[in-house]
Amino acid sequence: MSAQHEKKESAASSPIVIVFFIIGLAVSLFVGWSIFPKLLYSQKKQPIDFSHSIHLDAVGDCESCHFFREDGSFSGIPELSNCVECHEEAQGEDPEEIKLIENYIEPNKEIPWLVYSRQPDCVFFSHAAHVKMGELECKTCHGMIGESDHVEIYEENRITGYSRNIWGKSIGGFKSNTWDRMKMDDCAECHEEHGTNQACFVCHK
Amino acid sequence: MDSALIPQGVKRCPFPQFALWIGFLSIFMLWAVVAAGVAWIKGLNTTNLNDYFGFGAWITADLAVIALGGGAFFTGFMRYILGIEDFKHILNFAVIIGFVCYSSALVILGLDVGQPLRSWFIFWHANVHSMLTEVAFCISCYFTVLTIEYIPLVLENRQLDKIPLVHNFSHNLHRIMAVFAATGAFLSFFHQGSLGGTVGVLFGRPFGFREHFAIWPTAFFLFIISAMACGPCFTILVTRITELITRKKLVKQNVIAKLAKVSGWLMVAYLALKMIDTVYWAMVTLPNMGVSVMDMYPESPFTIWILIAELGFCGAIPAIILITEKGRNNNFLLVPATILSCFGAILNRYVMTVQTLALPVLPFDKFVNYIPNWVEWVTSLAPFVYLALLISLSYRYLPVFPQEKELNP
Amino acid sequence: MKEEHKEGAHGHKEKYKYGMVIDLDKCTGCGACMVACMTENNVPFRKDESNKLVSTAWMRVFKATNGKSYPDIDVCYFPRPCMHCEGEHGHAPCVSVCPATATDYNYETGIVSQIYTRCFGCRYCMAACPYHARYFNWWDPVWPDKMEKALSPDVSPRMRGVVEKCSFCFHRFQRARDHAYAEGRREIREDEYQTACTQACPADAIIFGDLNNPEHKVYKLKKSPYAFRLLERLGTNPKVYYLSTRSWVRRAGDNYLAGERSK
Amino acid sequence: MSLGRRGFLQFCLGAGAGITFSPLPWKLMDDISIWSQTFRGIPIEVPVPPVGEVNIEKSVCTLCPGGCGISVRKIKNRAVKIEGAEGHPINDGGICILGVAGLYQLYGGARVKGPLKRAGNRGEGKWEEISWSAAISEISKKLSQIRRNGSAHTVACISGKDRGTVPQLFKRLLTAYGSPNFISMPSSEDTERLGLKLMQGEDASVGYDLENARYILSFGSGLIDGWGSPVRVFRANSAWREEAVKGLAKVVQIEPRLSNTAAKADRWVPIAPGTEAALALGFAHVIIKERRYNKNFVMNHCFGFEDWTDNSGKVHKGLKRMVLKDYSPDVVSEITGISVSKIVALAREFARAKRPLAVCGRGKGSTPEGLQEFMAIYALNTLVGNINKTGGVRALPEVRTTAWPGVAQDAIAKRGMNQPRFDRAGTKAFPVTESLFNQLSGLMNTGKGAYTLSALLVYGANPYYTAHDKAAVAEALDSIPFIVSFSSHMDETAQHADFILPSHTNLERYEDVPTPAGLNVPIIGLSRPVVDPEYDTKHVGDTVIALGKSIDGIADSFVWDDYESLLKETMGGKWDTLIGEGYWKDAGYSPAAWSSGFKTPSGKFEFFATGLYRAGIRSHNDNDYLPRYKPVVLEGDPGSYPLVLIPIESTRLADGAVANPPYLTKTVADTVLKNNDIFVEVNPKTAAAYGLSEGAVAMLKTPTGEVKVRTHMYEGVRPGVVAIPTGLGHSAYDDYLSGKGVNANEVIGTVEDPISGLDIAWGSRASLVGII
Amino acid sequence: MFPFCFEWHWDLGHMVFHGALWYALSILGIGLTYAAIKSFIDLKKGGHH
Repeated sequence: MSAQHEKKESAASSPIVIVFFIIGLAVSLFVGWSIFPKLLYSQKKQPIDFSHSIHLDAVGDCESCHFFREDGSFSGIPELSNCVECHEEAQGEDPEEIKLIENYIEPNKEIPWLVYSRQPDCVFFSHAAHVKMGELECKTCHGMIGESDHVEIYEENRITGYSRNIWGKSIGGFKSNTWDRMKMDDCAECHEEHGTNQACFVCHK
Repeated sequence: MDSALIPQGVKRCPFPQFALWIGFLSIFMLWAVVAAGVAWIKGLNTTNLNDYFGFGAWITADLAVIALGGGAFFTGFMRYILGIEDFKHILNFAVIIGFVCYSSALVILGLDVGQPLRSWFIFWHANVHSMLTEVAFCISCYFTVLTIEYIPLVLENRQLDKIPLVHNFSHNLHRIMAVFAATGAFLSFFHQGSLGGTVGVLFGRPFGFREHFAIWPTAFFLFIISAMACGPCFTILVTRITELITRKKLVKQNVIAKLAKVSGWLMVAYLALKMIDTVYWAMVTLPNMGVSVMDMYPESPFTIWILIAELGFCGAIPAIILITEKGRNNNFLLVPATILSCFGAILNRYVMTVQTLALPVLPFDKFVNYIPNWVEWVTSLAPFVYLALLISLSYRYLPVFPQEKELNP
Repeated sequence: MKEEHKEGAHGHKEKYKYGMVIDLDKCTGCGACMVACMTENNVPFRKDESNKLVSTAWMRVFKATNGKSYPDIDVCYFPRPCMHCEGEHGHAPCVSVCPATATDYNYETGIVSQIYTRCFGCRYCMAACPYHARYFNWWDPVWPDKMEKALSPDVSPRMRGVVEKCSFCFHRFQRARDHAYAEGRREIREDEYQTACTQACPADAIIFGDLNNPEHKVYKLKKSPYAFRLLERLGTNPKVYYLSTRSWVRRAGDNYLAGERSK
Repeated sequence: MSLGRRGFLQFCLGAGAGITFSPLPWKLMDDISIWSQTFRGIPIEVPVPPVGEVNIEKSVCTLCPGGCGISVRKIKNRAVKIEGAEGHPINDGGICILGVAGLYQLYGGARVKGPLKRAGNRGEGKWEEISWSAAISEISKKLSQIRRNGSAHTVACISGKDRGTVPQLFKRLLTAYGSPNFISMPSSEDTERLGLKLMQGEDASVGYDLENARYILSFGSGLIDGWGSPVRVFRANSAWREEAVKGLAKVVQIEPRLSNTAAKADRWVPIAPGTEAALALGFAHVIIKERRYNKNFVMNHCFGFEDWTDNSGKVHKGLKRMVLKDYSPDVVSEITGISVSKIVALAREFARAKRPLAVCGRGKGSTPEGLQEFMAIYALNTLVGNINKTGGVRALPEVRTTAWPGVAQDAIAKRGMNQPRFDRAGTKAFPVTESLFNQLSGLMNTGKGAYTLSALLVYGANPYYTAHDKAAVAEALDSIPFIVSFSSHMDETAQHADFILPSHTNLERYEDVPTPAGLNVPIIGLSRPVVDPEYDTKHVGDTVIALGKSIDGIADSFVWDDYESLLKETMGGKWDTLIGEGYWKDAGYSPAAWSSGFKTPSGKFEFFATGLYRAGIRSHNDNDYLPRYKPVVLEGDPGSYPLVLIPIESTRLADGAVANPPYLTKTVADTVLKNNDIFVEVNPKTAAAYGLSEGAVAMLKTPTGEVKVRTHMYEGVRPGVVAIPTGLGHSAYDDYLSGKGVNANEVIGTVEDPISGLDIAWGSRASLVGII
Repeated sequence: MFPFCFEWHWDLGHMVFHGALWYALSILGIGLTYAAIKSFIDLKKGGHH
């Protein structure tokens, strides 16, 4: 090796080069934590800006709209017929309510709600087991949605097609509340804690 | 044209001739790539596999190439762990063969699964009780070892070696190669065994099932020994073929003879154990399941002749040749013996997989046969073309045979 | 009353042990169980299903003969669902070999599960199963015209390249359990959980229930002198029992050496 | 090394480190992993069935005449599963293979999606879509024109069955229009009703009390191969099996092939094909000779057992004399190939048994048997006195419903109705028969018909496929210039129609289901709409009413607004029960006591069918009025056709007007169908004699036609017999059915029963020649 | 594969299997890292073999 080479080698280890490392680190961290989630999720607005809090005040509990059927199955998101029960005629002047009546109730079209908690087809989830038998509260999994005034933007993962709420709003996948994430690990964690059956078929179909 | 890349002091054929040869091999490889593409894109309905023969040519090929590639780990084991220095003259070559065999095995395994994109589940969601998990882990780890063993050889290429860092790296790898070799040997012993175990544990399949020692079925141990026996044979065979094609002596006869001798005695040991195993299986295991040994050899091609061919023609005969001094030193006996031994290994792997599945276990079930289709044939035979390709390239550009200069002054 | 939560030898909680008894004297080989199963479990069909080696039928009806010549020949049909082998302590032939834990023995129900999204199609389980109860999806499932409308949401349709098999209609267990939970019960009654084939069988040849529960029909039937299981000698410990008063049929259920006596 | 290169390297290192500590690779890995489980957005994405509220709808299956109750599981508006209705008197929760696959009839292929008018040549498959109103107006215009021309009687209707409101509506349409030519597709029920009318004097169908019978002598009836109401027979069979273990029941199956029924029976009697009547009379011989018959019943309630003298003083032969003379076990053994000792033993067993029952109707009963053959087998029941007894036979009357207002016939209608039926049923040739589909092709193809037919309506039938001697039938029907099909599916007949007015499928419509063949109690089932119509189809009843209202001069007979109100009105007081339960059962029904007599002229059960004489059938041979065995003379000489071909009817192949759904085809063994090749069964001995091996390709030739088949060796077939599966060989429908195998009806010709004129071909002479 | 995975059990099978696996992987990893670092150091030292 030539002497010139040797010189450059020493220059290479100088702090200037470290700057490149730091730049690389900073750029990639920024891309990974900030730009990537924006690219990964598409933003979709719900058809109607629904206020849970107003409705909760009016009807009193979750189960009035999200009810169990006689066979033990869970109704999930209410159908249009539930809305019609109260909103056959406009009750006020809220533009969202007018939207509901004009766009859905009058043409008798189901509202294409985007479901934050929709799981893949391979998942079997029994509300009866958790709510009726396990006596879990709605918020344990669904959080404070019942108290919200507006429905949040639905963020759809462009690769999987599932809502961001499944992986959790935190792109790092960290969680501080039980309702922050809805991944298999979260189910397993709770089942483990409660000594519930861990066999695959319990949660899969 | 490419003389700058060719190791110093050796003679190689003119480049156009070489290019023609490589081109010829590449056509075959391309065919195999097309076949693999068909299977991957259109799915496994493009093969002749079916619900009765979930395993077929591909698993046979997998098991066979891994057995034949056993020369790498076993030569390395003898060179580094047992310290038999002679084998360093053939170790490079054994490593190349091993590398080809294991990379082929991984590709074929990738072909053989229905959802290749999910094949990493075998690691991520591993079921530690499954022999296949063990196989997958060990093969991929051992493939890493082989890559590590192969890299220094690549780096010894005349031009690469000129780069100081590369030179250092290859040197340092060489220095600790014994550690890698030891790890590789450890892994190899296990997965060769586990391959036998995959079939040996199938207690629903009387043909394949074997009684257990500790947690392993006897097939586990038999597979290890048979791989140790036939691996070196394949190394010898490929060496002889390379010598034939290059019209050069590349490895000294004493090295070959030593390897042949080891292989021969291992074959003897294998045959003895296999006999005991077979007799026990026939006399104890099978009757307990309500079947007789002749029930296991019902219809062509699975008649008792397949057993005689495996243990007699492809077992006892080569073993006798290899353990006799005259036999292993006479090329006209040695080469056929290695061929028979390798064929025996392939036959054994075929029998253990396909025949195990071919025999109806339900008394009211029908016997059905299975013949691979072109997709399976082409991809299963591709490793041999791939081997020729990689050997051609390595032989031309890398110092594979340490004794070549000495033998071809 | 049934014994609550039996502790198995292996220390797992055994709540139920679901199994089947199939009366081969009643079975007519009509095939209703096969189709009931297919329509219940979203099993697809192709234009040519005559190659039985690649044709999926979780419940498959085998035909056995006594091997005699005219006019002494006799025929018997063997409906073959997944046997949900228990092996020794849940060591079913297929469960122990699955490299990716895609199939699993559930100690609570005795059912061997298969999770399609976990399976990557190595087919080792198929090699392990002596009953050919496991099927590989060689093709992408395609339903003609509007047949997709007939798909049940209780069972996931399977993609190409994975193995599938009978689940004892586990989704019906889930359904029954949900119903029980909604009524505040933990126990599931015998009639609440029945497989599709059992329910459909026009000959009432298939009986399903908890093998551990003395109040269930299967409990008594499995103890019949005419009861046997397929390939019992292999140690698969299956949970499907067969009944036949014909001795050659009982002998056809397992392998015997010439001259050996069968049960 | 330059600073740039170094810097770049450092940058990359930093970027690598940063990326590793960002969610990017891990999240991507997770998402791609999920994607690899759904393949969203690429062609191999699997469907995700939507969830929703579950609804169970009860109905009655009409895919076969069995009348089983079904409960359809629905998710919102999608029907996802058909199950047997628990507690239904016919099937109590069980369901047959065809019924459970019924959703394919609704959602599957080959549906006719709206009214079609032929655009190209007949059968070319070119159609023009047309509106319902235009279609009905065009058809009624055409029919009005025919009517105006004075040829109303040349319009015919082929219906799958003749009972129930829909067939009756068609019949009414023709009556008002002026045509006597309402033709229903034949089945063994036709012969049985005829026989019952003659012997017991009742217009009823035979009810077999299978559930309570304990010794079942089946003369080739495929009891568990789809005979009668299949699920009901399966259940009865299971009861027999339970009793048989205790030695309390026994089933004897008399059949040339070891069918599933034979395999499940306690004894299989492999008989020479077509000689069942001889065996029955052989049994009668033993029973009479050994005086094992029920003396009370035979002596006090039967006519024609002993010789008798008519008003003119002529002595007529009775059953006893004829049987003792003609049907000794030696003779019968010669005919049937069954040993004398076996005949005697079986006869004794039958006579001695508690609640014995002889059953007839070959296979599924889709082909009528000879009238005298039925009488012979039925006579066995009479001899042992199990008529109107538990576990015996009985005449089951039609359930009474509200009668429709009379048809307002104008002069044209009256003139038309006075014309003889084209098929000669009820004419001098065949005075006792109601409908003779099988006569059509002969009369039309030879031009011997009394007139030519100018229009044809087809509903619930697929004669282009299901009729024996398919080619002749196709030739005959093709000569009718105007054909209207009411089929829901593009079947073979619809393919040859000029108009298709598609009707709703069974899951989309109301319909009453009359008592199925062979049932032991009178019952009506109600099939009702479970889902909204999938396509632009219409209830066939509504279509007929619409036609009736728009054809000139007959509107007065069609006063109903729609079919539903008609049905409601017809069912009257039963409607509420039908809606609630899905069926109405005559709970008070019990068979009449012997003492109340029979409705025959003699007031007794008639072994000697005087009804035939009264209907105008004159013969000097008394045997022609008695139960007897008259060999069916099959076409072709035994030299060129040394083998006998018989059909194999199985539950796994629907061979009637309802085509086989793919789920059923999937269950068919590869020894029946492999790729597109059909397998015929032959005994290995027969195969060896003709040099055929397993799977060998051969030509199956009969006087009717020849088809390419493969051979399957089966020890369960009588040597000298070839057995061919039915239900395959469709040329219509979709790729899941069309082109698979061959249609057995291509090689089975017709054989006319001398008295009834019905086609009683149970097989054919045949040869099997290997193709090298 | 990792102790934090859902399927992980602290039983003998997992410990033996994964023990062996991680042992082998560590040796390979450490060996390679060692060789790489050593090469750099050698290079810096100007060592030339």
